[in-house]
Amino acid sequence: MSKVDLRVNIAGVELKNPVMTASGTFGSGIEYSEYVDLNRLGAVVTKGVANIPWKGNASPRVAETYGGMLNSVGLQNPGIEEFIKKDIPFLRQYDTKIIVNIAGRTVEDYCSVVERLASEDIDLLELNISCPNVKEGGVCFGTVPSMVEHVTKEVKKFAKQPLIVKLTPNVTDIVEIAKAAEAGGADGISLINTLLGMVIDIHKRKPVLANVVGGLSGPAIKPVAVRMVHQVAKATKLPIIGMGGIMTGEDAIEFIQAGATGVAVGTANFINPRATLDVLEGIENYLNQYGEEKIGDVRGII
Amino acid sequence: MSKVDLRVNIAGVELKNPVMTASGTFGSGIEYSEYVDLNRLGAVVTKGVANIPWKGNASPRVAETYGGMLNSVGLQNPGIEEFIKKDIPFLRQYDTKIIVNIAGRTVEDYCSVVERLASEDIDLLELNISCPNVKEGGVCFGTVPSMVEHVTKEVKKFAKQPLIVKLTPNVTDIVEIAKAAEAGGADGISLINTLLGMVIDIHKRKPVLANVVGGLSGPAIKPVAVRMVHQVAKATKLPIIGMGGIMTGEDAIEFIQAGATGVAVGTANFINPRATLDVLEGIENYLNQYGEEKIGDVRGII
Amino acid sequence: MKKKHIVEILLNEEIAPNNYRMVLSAKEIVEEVVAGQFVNVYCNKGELLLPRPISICEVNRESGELTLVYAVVGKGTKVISEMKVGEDLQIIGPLGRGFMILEDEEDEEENQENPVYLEHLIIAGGIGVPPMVELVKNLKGNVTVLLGFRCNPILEDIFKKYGATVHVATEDGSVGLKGNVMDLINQLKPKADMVYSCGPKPMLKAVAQWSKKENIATQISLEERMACGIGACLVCTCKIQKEEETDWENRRVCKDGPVFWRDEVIWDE
Amino acid sequence: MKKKHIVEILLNEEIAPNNYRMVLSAKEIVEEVVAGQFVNVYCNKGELLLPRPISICEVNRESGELTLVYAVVGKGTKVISEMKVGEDLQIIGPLGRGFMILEDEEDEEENQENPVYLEHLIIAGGIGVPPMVELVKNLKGNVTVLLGFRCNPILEDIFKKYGATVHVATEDGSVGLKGNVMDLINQLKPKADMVYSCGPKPMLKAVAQWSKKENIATQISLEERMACGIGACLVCTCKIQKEEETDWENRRVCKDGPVFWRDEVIWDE
Ligand SMILES: Cc1cc2nc3c(=O)[nH]c(=O)nc-3n(C[C@H](O)[C@H](O)[C@H](O)COP(=O)(O)OP(=O)(O)OC[C@H]3O[C@@H](n4cnc5c(N)ncnc54)[C@H](O)[C@@H]3O)c2cc1C
Ligand SMILES: Cc1cc2nc3c(=O)[nH]c(=O)nc-3n(C[C@H](O)[C@H](O)[C@H](O)COP(=O)(O)OP(=O)(O)OC[C@H]3O[C@@H](n4cnc5c(N)ncnc54)[C@H](O)[C@@H]3O)c2cc1C
Ligand SMILES: Cc1cc2nc3c(=O)[nH]c(=O)nc-3n(C[C@H](O)[C@H](O)[C@H](O)COP(=O)(O)O)c2cc1C
Ligand SMILES: Cc1cc2nc3c(=O)[nH]c(=O)nc-3n(C[C@H](O)[C@H](O)[C@H](O)COP(=O)(O)O)c2cc1C
Ligand code: FES
Ligand code: FES
Repeated sequence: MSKVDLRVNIAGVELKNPVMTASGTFGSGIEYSEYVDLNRLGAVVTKGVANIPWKGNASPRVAETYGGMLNSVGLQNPGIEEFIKKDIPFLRQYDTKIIVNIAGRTVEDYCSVVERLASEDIDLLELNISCPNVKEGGVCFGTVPSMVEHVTKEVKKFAKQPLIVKLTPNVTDIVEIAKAAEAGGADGISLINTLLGMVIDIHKRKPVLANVVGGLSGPAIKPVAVRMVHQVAKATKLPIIGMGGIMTGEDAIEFIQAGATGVAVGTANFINPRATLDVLEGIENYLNQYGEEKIGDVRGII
Repeated sequence: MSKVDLRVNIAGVELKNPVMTASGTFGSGIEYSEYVDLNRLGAVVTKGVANIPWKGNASPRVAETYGGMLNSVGLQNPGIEEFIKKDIPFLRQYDTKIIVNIAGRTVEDYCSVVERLASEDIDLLELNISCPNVKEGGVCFGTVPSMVEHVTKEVKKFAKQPLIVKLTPNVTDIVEIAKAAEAGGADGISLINTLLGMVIDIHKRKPVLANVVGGLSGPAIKPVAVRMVHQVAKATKLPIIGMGGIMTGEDAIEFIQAGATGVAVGTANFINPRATLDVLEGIENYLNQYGEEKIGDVRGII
Repeated sequence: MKKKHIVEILLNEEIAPNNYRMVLSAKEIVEEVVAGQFVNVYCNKGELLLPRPISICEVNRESGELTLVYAVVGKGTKVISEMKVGEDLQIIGPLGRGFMILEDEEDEEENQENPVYLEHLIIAGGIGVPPMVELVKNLKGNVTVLLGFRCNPILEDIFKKYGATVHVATEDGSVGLKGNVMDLINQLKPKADMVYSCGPKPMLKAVAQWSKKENIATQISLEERMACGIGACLVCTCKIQKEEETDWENRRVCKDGPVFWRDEVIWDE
Repeated sequence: MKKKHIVEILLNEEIAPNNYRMVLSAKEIVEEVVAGQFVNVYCNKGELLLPRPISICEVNRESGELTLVYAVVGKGTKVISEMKVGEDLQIIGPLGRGFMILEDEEDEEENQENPVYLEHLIIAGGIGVPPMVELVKNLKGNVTVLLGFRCNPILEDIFKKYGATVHVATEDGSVGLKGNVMDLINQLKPKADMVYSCGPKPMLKAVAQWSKKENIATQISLEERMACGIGACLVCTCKIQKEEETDWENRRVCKDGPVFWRDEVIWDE
């Protein structure tokens, strides 16, 4: 097997390969490091962190669905100070890039986390704008183009690392949203976050999730994710991190052919703790099978 | 097994039970009548019909996905005249309600089909507003509240049968869309139509569908459908026909508990030609198991 | 009422690399089979919802056995290939419109002294070969069979057993002529009253061009991705010339086909 | 590196209506097991993605056998119950923090003449019973076991075999006392130094109230819906009292539990 060049460049940061973890499914890698050599990953994307600790939603927070799952963790996190104390030093032991996913309830929340991270040794920021904007009556930041542009622009003022904006798929026109992020100064786009869904326990006659609704992830949503990556790749110049149901190297290649530079593995970790490495090896196999020399040669060819 | 009262009333039309077919998955019942006694169905919802014949998209028109499928039939149909000649007389042989699903590229298209149907012996109209509006640059009718209200209002002027408006899930706020349909005078709401998706054949390096993108249906999308039915049931007074991934009676009960009056079975027919009847029997079993006397007693209880 | 049949697997063996022969105990199905029809096979795996269309290779009306021959090309056929003898398989069928056999029994009765049988030419490639077995069994005249494969030929012997003259081409030259069925045609210059063809689209197109030039009536079996398999969902359409018109229409491969007359088919691309 | 293990099923039998005992050949796993830990069982069915957490009922370090006892309550446990002897099962584990056994070997060494063993009281209900088997095997003092079931008791004999005094209650009165474990407690008025409890939430809450009143240290094993099972995804949290604070925090049942001290647990609803 000849050596394929798997390196990718995301907003000026070079990753040894395109495979990363999807935020919230991998913690900061501490638990999965017992199953996976983190040195082999292109990047670890950490669980969303806010300026102060969040308790998240009540349990149950998970419901299984056909080919997928719903979660309603509600962005439980220990707050940025605890995160900086514990998680960054842990990850810095490894030769992998660190992408910190950021949650917030107001523009100021986001800015304060990003400002706090400016002096930290991390590689990229990923802004999760699927959060409710408390000042705008709880409407999701990521669903209104003007809010997307505004929050991106404000956060950029404080950002020392390149800023990836992570989009929610629960919108009429993903291209319009991606363009708003680009106009706000985003250095890259991640997509997709989860689709809003609900499962009812018909025997108990109540929703399975304490929070009633939750985010749908897993292979069930992959066709929606591939479509959105393809649309956004055609409409903006920004590098894209694609995710949504990636279980195998072939799934990852689908996203890359649709135009993604990086790929993130989320729900698949729960089904197979070694999923990230299986995806990586599957990508290598595909490229070898077709005698490709570098991963860039199959990117965005659709 | 005691006899449960399964009758439901949709916009003044009484169905013997809530189980119907999802438009486009069952033709006009001619083919499936070899597998299913149509007399047992609450209603047959026919394939979308336009004012003139449409050829639809090029093949391949189908791609399998994890727990679902994409289709890009593109509303191929023989036009309203042929439909009236052949399909209505066929269905009228059976003791089941006829719901005619209507496609159009302009408001006038829709109106002319509805006007033509005014004198026909059918029970309900289902307006598929997931079609591109050619006069508005191809933007989907169902994604813009003002267009939804306008097309509903115009069509109502010609409608002699109650009008159900069928919504697309590819929107930021389904409640806003449902309210627009209600404001336009809709007598009921069907949801959901398919989610927009894409599948790439990574070996051939091209999209599987000739049309590139298609509509995602099947159990993969059920959580999104249940969530939307629940949201709309809370926000409007209109009766709802719920669909999206219904495979079993338990799935149907989930929609009914979420607030649906009727339920439609689509993709499941392809996996099991008898799916409609299995769903019906599953609903009966559930109600018997809990000693319910009528289906209305479990409707909208979430 | 028709229904989904649950049939027992009697045999499921690899007959060539990645090619399998499956024999099913399917009494209720074999009765009405016409050569060229297919069944829809359900994979019984939660994530793979759609049935797989597989041509009926052969039926035995006495024993009730139905034979399928299939290649493993993707997830569904892989799952099917891993099923074990004794397990149940879910199928619907027979489906579609098979080959027309013009020498019907009335002809024979009318011309009892001197029945006129046709000269038949079967041209099949790869996984288009299996449905031709049942066809050969039902043809009464002389049958010549031209088979093309990438490398490993299948079913050659069975055509011989049923009395056909068989010629094989392989792309790698490992068996028979090195080349494809068009090379066989160019070499053999066959004559016939009726051509039956099934295989990859480029092959079908070439066969159609040749037989049109030779002015031989030709039946062509098409393939398209399917969902319902019974004509209700309209996902499996192909472009067909409308009768008495210059316009075309989309017809269903699963119900109006898979076998069409050559002159109906519009070859795009 | 830890990994997903592929282990052979040695036994999978119904021991009571809808209750199954499964024995696995799992040498690599049994080594490190602590009573009260669990494994995550993958269903290997495409539409059911998440693993099912099942407590370790018993391990045999010599033979490498691992026993699970589970009830069929939904789709996943149904699939697992249909798996056959000889088939492979995918699992990860052992997972979580099991029961603390305070009589450790140092105690024994220090008080060799007169080792002080505790008086143990195990209170378990329904499908909370299985993990108590491995616990009983590892306790040195006197063990009293109170078991509650809706109807069909399971594992009663095995507790006796390992020397415990067993009392059973069934809701339908078919075996033992008619009622639940709280009725057993009211009747027997047991004394103990340590209570271990696992079962449905209302039962755990009642046990906790009683043992608090009696002032007996108590370990409680909680259940919550899970995804990763290893502490990374935060879907399985329960409310836990923060040390030295009036505030609470969400802790992971899969990693910080499933066993918690009674006084840590906050009972909502
Ligand atoms: C009328 C008809 C008769 C056929 N007869 C045979 C036969 O006798 N032997 C045989 O080996 N093959 C036959 N095929 C092709 C066979 O249906 C496909 O090879 C098979 O569906 C592939 O399934 P898969 O899951 O392995 O592939 P995947 O690529 O994983 O399948 C994904 C989806 O695409 C569909 N699909 C993929 N390739 C084809 C194809 N070539 N034609 C139709 N659908 C496809 C599948 O059914 C499935 O829905 C026939 C096809 C048709 C339409
Ligand atoms: C730490 C722990 C130990 C357990 N030990 C045992 C045991 O030894 N024996 C036993 O029979 N059961 C045990 N359970 C409960 C067992 O996990 C569930 O009964 C099982 O997951 C149900 O799966 P299902 O697919 O049959 O049900 P479904 O309702 O179809 O499952 C749907 C989803 O909900 C989850 N789920 C449903 N019920 C529960 C539940 N009670 N707890 C956690 N998740 C649930 C499933 O894992 C799955 O993700 C334990 C649970 C936990 C958390
Ligand atoms: C349990 C869970 C927690 C998640 N938490 C976050 C989060 O904190 N921030 C975020 O941006 N996305 C979060 N996500 C979304 C994932 O990062 C990812 O976008 C989504 O799950 C789709 O990918 P998948 O199908 O591979 O899981 C979470 C997803 C899951 C399943
Ligand atoms: C092959 C196919 C064709 C369809 N055609 C139509 C149509 O003509 N009009 C319409 O309103 N919906 C159409 N739909 C959408 C279905 O009616 C239904 O809303 C959707 O498939 C979700 O239900 P399901 O998951 O049960 O299939 C079609 C769906 C499929 C799969
Ligand atoms: S597959 Fe449904 S019409 Fe042919
Ligand atoms: S199940 Fe993932 S943290 Fe417990």
